[in-house]
Amino acid sequence: MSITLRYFAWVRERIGKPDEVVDVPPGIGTVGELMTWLASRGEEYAHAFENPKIIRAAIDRTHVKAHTPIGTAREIAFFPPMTGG
Amino acid sequence: MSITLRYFAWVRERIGKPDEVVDVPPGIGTVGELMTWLASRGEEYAHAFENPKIIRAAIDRTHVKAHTPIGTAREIAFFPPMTGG
Amino acid sequence: MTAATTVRIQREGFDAAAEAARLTRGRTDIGALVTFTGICRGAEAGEPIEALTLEHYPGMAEAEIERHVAEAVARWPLMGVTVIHRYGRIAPGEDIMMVAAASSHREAAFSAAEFLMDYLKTRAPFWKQVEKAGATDWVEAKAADDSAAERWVRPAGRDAAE
Amino acid sequence: MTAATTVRIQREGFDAAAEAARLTRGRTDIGALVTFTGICRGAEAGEPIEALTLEHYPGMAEAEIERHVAEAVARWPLMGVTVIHRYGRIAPGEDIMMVAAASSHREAAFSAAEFLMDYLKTRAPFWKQVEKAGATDWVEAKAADDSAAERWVRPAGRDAAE
Repeated sequence: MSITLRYFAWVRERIGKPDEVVDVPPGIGTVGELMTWLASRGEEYAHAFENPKIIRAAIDRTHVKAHTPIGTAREIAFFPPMTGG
Repeated sequence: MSITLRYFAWVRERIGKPDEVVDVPPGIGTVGELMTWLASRGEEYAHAFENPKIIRAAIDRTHVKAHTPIGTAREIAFFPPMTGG
Repeated sequence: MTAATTVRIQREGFDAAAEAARLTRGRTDIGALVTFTGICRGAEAGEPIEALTLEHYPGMAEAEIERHVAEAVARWPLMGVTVIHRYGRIAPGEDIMMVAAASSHREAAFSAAEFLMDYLKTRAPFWKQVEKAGATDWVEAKAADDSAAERWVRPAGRDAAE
Repeated sequence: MTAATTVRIQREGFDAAAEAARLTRGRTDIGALVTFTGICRGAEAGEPIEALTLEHYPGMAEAEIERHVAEAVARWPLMGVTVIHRYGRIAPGEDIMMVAAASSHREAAFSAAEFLMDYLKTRAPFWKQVEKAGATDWVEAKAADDSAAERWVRPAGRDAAE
């Protein structure tokens, strides 16, 4: 399954790119599982996801939790807690 | 004791004047007693003070309660609940 | 912290935007500006109105508002507060009054603006009269305004007159 | 009630006063207008800053804000809501964002403005980076903002994603 990933703020800085298309291996069911898999892809990913509890995620531009199933997501974004306003 | 009384809004309209100087008879100790005495001064006063519980008062431009002593007040004002803002 | 405070009671209209802008101009310590503008509506309880007339108690109105502005400044870290309240005849669509509160953070600015509004509604000596088709009516005070004001009262009997 | 709503995410500055005035112009059903303006401060935690840079998630930022504006309109009797949020580099003293809420009464206008601010702080996908003496730091989210936002959550699990 091919999904566009987008990274923002220091998640983007640590990974070193704003987005990428990845082929998610079978067996990855939830957003949390996707983070664990991403963290295993190299030092920069391990750094970005070293504390997955604080990373927020959105599927197709809607906030989701770590236990949310990926389902038929086209775009999944990871970012730190928001600081707008 | 000579005190300036000031009336506002419908209290002023009912009494028919915005202010007056009155000689308060001895024995009138509190703002509430002053209202009772004023109510006895004629029909227009009786009408203005017919429901003294809802009339607000200020002594020398500070809000007071019916049980507040008149003390050395120079100016006492009576008015309906405020509706500014 | 010294707060720039302005209190004006006036018959003439005012420019709420310009007054608010004056609080922040040339400063870089303000992070949050909250403004409230009260506007004369064209209908009251479903009936069209021609105008509002505001009566006030000169001298006491200024003193009461200044006292509450000072209390807001004592309670929250404010950098500026402006209160302007008109009296006299005001037509629908015209501004009646405004409150602006500036602070480094939003909580203080919102709280101070709401505190001042709740107190102005219940304690500032102004009375609104509505003109409807030639007749006039005094606006009745709302119990909801009293309870809104009560939420700001602090336990220690700081207002002996209450 | 139909509310006039405006949501804009933009790099360029805006005129908060003109935007607020646009909500009430030509109308006589609005009695209360509350505005909040967030301004870039010249210091963060006591240290002078050179600028803020705001990153955002294009598309999602608009959608999230529009969703919360729609929720505000559903919860309070509002006649108009405007939210403008900038991204990019912002210098001290410049406006970052604004919220304006117009209603016939003040409670709705204040509540809607505070609700939108609390949600924008915690849910709108914007991230602030501070520039200090050449170095840059991402601003950390505040737990106080999360608890401020939680007060608006209604019991029935209306936000399944939470």
